[in-house]
Amino acid sequence: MNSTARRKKVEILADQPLVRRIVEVVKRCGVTGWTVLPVAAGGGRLNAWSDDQIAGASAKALVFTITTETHAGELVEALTPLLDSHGLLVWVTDVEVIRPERF
Amino acid sequence: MNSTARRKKVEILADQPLVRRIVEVVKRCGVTGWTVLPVAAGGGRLNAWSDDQIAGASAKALVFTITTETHAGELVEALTPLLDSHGLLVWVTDVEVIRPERF
Amino acid sequence: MNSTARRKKVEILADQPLVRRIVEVVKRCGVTGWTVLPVAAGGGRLNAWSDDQIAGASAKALVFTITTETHAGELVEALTPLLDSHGLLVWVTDVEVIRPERF
Amino acid sequence: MDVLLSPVILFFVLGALAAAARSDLAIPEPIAKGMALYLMAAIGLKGGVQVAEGGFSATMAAAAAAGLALSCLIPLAAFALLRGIGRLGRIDAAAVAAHYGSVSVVTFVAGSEMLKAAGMAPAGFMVAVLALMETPAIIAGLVLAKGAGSSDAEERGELLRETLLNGTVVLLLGSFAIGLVVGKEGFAPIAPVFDGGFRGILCLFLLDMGLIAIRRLRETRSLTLRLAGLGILMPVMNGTVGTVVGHLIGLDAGSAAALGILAASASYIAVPAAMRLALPQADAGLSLAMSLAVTFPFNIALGIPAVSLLARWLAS
Amino acid sequence: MDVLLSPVILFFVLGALAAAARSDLAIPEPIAKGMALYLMAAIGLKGGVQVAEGGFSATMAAAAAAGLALSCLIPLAAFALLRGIGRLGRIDAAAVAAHYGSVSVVTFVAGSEMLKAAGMAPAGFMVAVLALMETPAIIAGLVLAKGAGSSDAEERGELLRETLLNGTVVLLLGSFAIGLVVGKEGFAPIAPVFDGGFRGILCLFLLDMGLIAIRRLRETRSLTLRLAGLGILMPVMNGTVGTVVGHLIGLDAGSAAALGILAASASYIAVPAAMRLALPQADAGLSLAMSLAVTFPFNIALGIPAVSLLARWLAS
Amino acid sequence: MDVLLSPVILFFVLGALAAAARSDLAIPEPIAKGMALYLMAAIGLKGGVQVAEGGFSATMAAAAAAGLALSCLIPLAAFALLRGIGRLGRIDAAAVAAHYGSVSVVTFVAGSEMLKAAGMAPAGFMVAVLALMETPAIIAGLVLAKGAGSSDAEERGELLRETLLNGTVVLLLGSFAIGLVVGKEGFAPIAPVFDGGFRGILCLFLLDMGLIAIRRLRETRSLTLRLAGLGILMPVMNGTVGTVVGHLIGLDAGSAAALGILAASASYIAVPAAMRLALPQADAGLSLAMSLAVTFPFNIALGIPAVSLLARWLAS
Ligand SMILES: Nc1ncnc2c1ncn2[C@@H]1O[C@H](COP(=O)(O)O)[C@@H](O)[C@H]1O
Ligand SMILES: Nc1ncnc2c1ncn2[C@@H]1O[C@H](COP(=O)(O)O)[C@@H](O)[C@H]1O
Ligand SMILES: Nc1ncnc2c1ncn2[C@@H]1O[C@H](COP(=O)(O)O)[C@@H](O)[C@H]1O
Ligand code: NA
Ligand code: NA
Ligand code: NA
Repeated sequence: MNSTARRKKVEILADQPLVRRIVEVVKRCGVTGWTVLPVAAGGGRLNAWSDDQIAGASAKALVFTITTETHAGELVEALTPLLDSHGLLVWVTDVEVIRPERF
Repeated sequence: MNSTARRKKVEILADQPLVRRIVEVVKRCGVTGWTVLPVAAGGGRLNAWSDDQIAGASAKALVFTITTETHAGELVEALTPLLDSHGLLVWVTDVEVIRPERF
Repeated sequence: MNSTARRKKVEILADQPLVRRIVEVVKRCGVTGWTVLPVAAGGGRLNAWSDDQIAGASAKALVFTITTETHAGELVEALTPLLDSHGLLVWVTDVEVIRPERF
Repeated sequence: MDVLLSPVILFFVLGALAAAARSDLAIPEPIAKGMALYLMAAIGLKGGVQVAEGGFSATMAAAAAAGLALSCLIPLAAFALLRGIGRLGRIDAAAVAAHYGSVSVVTFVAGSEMLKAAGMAPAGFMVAVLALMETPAIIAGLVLAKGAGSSDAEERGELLRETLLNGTVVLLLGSFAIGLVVGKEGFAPIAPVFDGGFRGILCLFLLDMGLIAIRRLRETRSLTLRLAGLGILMPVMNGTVGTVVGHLIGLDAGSAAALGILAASASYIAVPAAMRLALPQADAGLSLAMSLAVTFPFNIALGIPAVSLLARWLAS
Repeated sequence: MDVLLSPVILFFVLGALAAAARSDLAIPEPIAKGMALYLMAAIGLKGGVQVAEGGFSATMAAAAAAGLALSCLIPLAAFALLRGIGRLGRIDAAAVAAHYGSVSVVTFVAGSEMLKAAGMAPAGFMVAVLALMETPAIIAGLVLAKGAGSSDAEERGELLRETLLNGTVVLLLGSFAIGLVVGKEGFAPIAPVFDGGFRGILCLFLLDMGLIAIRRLRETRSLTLRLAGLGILMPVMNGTVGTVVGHLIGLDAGSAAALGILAASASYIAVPAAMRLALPQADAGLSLAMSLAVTFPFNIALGIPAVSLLARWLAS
Repeated sequence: MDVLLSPVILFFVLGALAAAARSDLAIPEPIAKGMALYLMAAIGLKGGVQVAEGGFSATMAAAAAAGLALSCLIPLAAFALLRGIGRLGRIDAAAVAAHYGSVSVVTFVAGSEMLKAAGMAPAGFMVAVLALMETPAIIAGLVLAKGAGSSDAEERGELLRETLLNGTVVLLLGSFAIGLVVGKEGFAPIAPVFDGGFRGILCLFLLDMGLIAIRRLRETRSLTLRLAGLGILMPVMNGTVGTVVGHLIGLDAGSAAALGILAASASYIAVPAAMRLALPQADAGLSLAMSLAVTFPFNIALGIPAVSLLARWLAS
């Protein structure tokens, strides 16, 4: 039998050059880990873009971390200053984790 | 304090060459944005595949958009004609977004 | 009108070389399909890593499958032996699928 | 015979063996795609430079017309065989037929290398014929499928545009035009990359093709023995027809063989992508398995040498 | 004129036409990035080897000083124009100004090739000037934006570090230093890659630049006619100033033209990344559209030839 | 000494410095992997061509046997040191020991280049010895860990298959065989890529290695001073033993040095992947940090020159 528990998955869509900074914020919030997914293309209010830029300056990445509700709240709080200034997108999903002690 | 709100995340798994068409459908449904993630490999009813094709003709991508329940419903409706003919997979998740006005 | 239904999305984060083995476990659990997303970077208890390794030995991938609650339970059960020994992360989300007969 | 022991072919065999033994050897996908683009630019350029040297001729126009005709007509014959012998449904038969009417750039490139090694290099303009043959078959395939799928007029227009402006076609014709404009002199400074590097890159590319062909063969469940047989019968027939037509319109032996190779080859780049959009109900895995895992290796190992012999025999 | 028919330029045109016709031709992103790194390593090495041959001189110091000054001062003039004529807000004007003060490596490379073909190859040390000009403009841009954004002292220090250790700068200066150390003799064994392959790779890279430039132009909504005009006016002005300054400090015609090209060019690699961090509120799409889709093609087609003529006329 | 100022080494230093200064310079991962595959194909081919020229000999068999023995026995000694001095647990010690028994292709390549520059090029068959030494150490390591992990008989068979058919081994031996078959003449047309391009690509590859080695060093938390010391002691010991054995079995100075370099080098491609599957509980970061961030730079900077001196002294 596996023990399971509710956790929060916080996902952050951000510009590639910002990822390092976001990961620092994530780490400060006491989470046990984080993962970055590559993003191929997208479009929003201003421009459509795709990752064909030579420098990756307009490329994005998706950072996510699965953590307890408390830590998730702290993380969202800590990300607030970057939210408008750097145009992040942040959303939270309920997930059921196996081995809750790992998150 | 951040205001949060419930939104729907609609995810669409489709063949690479179809992505452009799907994005057009997505845009027509009044969403504020969309993102495409690359897909490395997969398997279903017919064949397993992996993204080692020279032409990418059998490659897939994952398009997602986070939007209101109403727009999500419209999007699902609009995708219906493509669902069987083009073998799309579509699923919807509840998410909690920060800065609801952005979605 | 589309018929929709509740399903479970099981996500497994694992080392790249393990993916083949995990996919075998997934297939044995009667799911209709599975998808692998590339992972760019991450960090956990021991080391931060990013996918700049020449061999990809420290690279990870994210396998997910959308399936019924029963199959999801069986899959989680079947993954248990690999959970600690191979350091997998596994979590489950509720999703609403269109065309339930495909999952 | 000697040509089968060239590094290019041996690397293909190495890839095939590695895949058959389930080795984890793999070429990163962007590298494979980069090499494909490089090969197209290189043959386009070299063809253009050759035509710039040799000038235009009536034979060129005849070759172009023959290529276009073959690309339109081969799908009809293929369709009949695939429905009759192969027992495929209309849509799947039309999709596969389109693959066989169109051409494979890499088969052409490998064939040209072998012909060159045998002292019967095809004319430079055959590159343009190659580019011309890529797309008509797609339209023929769609006509055969009789507008199946949800395609209305607007969608069909869009598809036609996408097909004609397919990356392969644009790069091939574009490089050909650049070769024409710059000529031998303008080509010299870029020759180390586009000429010197050509065969080495081709080796690595064929290594990847060997890996992909066998892996695809293993993953495909819908490839019956009958269909595999057609994957060999069709290139034999098409190759013969192409070579004979080439001979009849007055091409030299090398160019006639090249036309035969084009006719015998089946697309696995441009057509699959187009079919995914236009005939999404067709089994994409089947078309790729036939063209990539059956016909391509057959052509590399036997088809090209056979067609060369035929062309030489006709010319003698 | 003849230089506009070189393969390098023609591949750029091919890419631009393909993108304009909405072809799906695309170069995989890792390949494009790999080619960019290769080009930087190659020009760094070749510049260093040349300086190792020729030795240091007072002119070199003067060129370096002139480059630094231009990179600091161009943003001021650009800022005024962008606010006055371009009607941009302070932050956007500062961001765009930083792009124009900094330099484009590929424009420099294409320019060098054209100058070489015209018999007026720039001196090897111009590569070091190029590297020096990359970053001061970023700082000038931030000063113009007056510390807008949430940047405190610590963050500014971090940004400065990141800017100075930007990958482009490190690779350029590092390869330059390696070229200096190994000299002509040490360079010989690696010359097939870094010299022989140079122009061919440049062709493929410019093919990609053509594709990207036009695609970006189409995707951008905030590029007004006034701003597009400035995207041409600024390189004309900066190119003239750079060339004249180069002439006045005693550079040979080729090197003066190269300084003009550097001044006229606008960054689309280093600066966009830095601005994303330091001025995230700025419209990144606008800066890229101006530098990549307006100024870059203008420089390639008209700016470089014009600056060469000016330099030759000044020297005569 | 002069060899340390070759471009190949200087690019490694540049990468290391850039990573130490936290520059964002990075080579896209598919490019790095593509270069690794290229290097393996190239050394395989060149080795095979050389053996095709020179023919087989008893020395070759002796070298192969010596290589196999070293790959099996080095892990035993390493295991004892890692447990005793390094204070590692059994599983971690076994995993690290497997890395040191196996070999590093890039160290071999860099070493061959340096030996060649010093006029003592190793024999072509050493490439085959390299390929043979890759996998026995993995099995030795697993035996040392005494079947730890959940591996039953079936799983062990699977692992053995995967290890023996590892991409590196297949490509090395396959290219070697191709080189043997085609010989010098068949190699000529592909020589521009596989010979002409070799050192230049090696430069770019070592630039990436420098970046990766230092970044890994920084990210690893479990590398103690004792273990770092062993990361230097082990190559010294293994290199000495390998060179002396090479001398005793009658290898020429260059080949004996090459055997020493192989013994001294530690795997960071094939073995980490195998250990991830077979000993997943082992700390993968630690093995990579030791082999990549300690032993690899040590070998490049000091180990290879030292082993060369030793081989020359033994031969004199
Ligand atoms: N809480 C988490 N949320 C998201 N990803 C995680 C989390 N914990 C670990 N990871 C990922 O799992 C990998 C291995 O974690 P670990 O086994 O803790 O070293 C990390 O590199 C991350 O990519
Ligand atoms: N509603 C959305 N759903 C998914 N992705 C979005 C959404 N809105 C914006 N994005 C992503 O965020 C990026 C920036 O959006 P914007 O700031 O609106 O230009 C876009 O390029 C998309 O990749
Ligand atoms: N239940 C599933 N969960 C996740 N991915 C799936 C599932 N079913 C199919 N897929 C993905 O969809 C693709 C096409 O599936 P199919 O149409 O069944 O061949 C597969 O290659 C997988 O990538
Ligand atoms: Na054909
Ligand atoms: Na400038
Ligand atoms: Na060793």
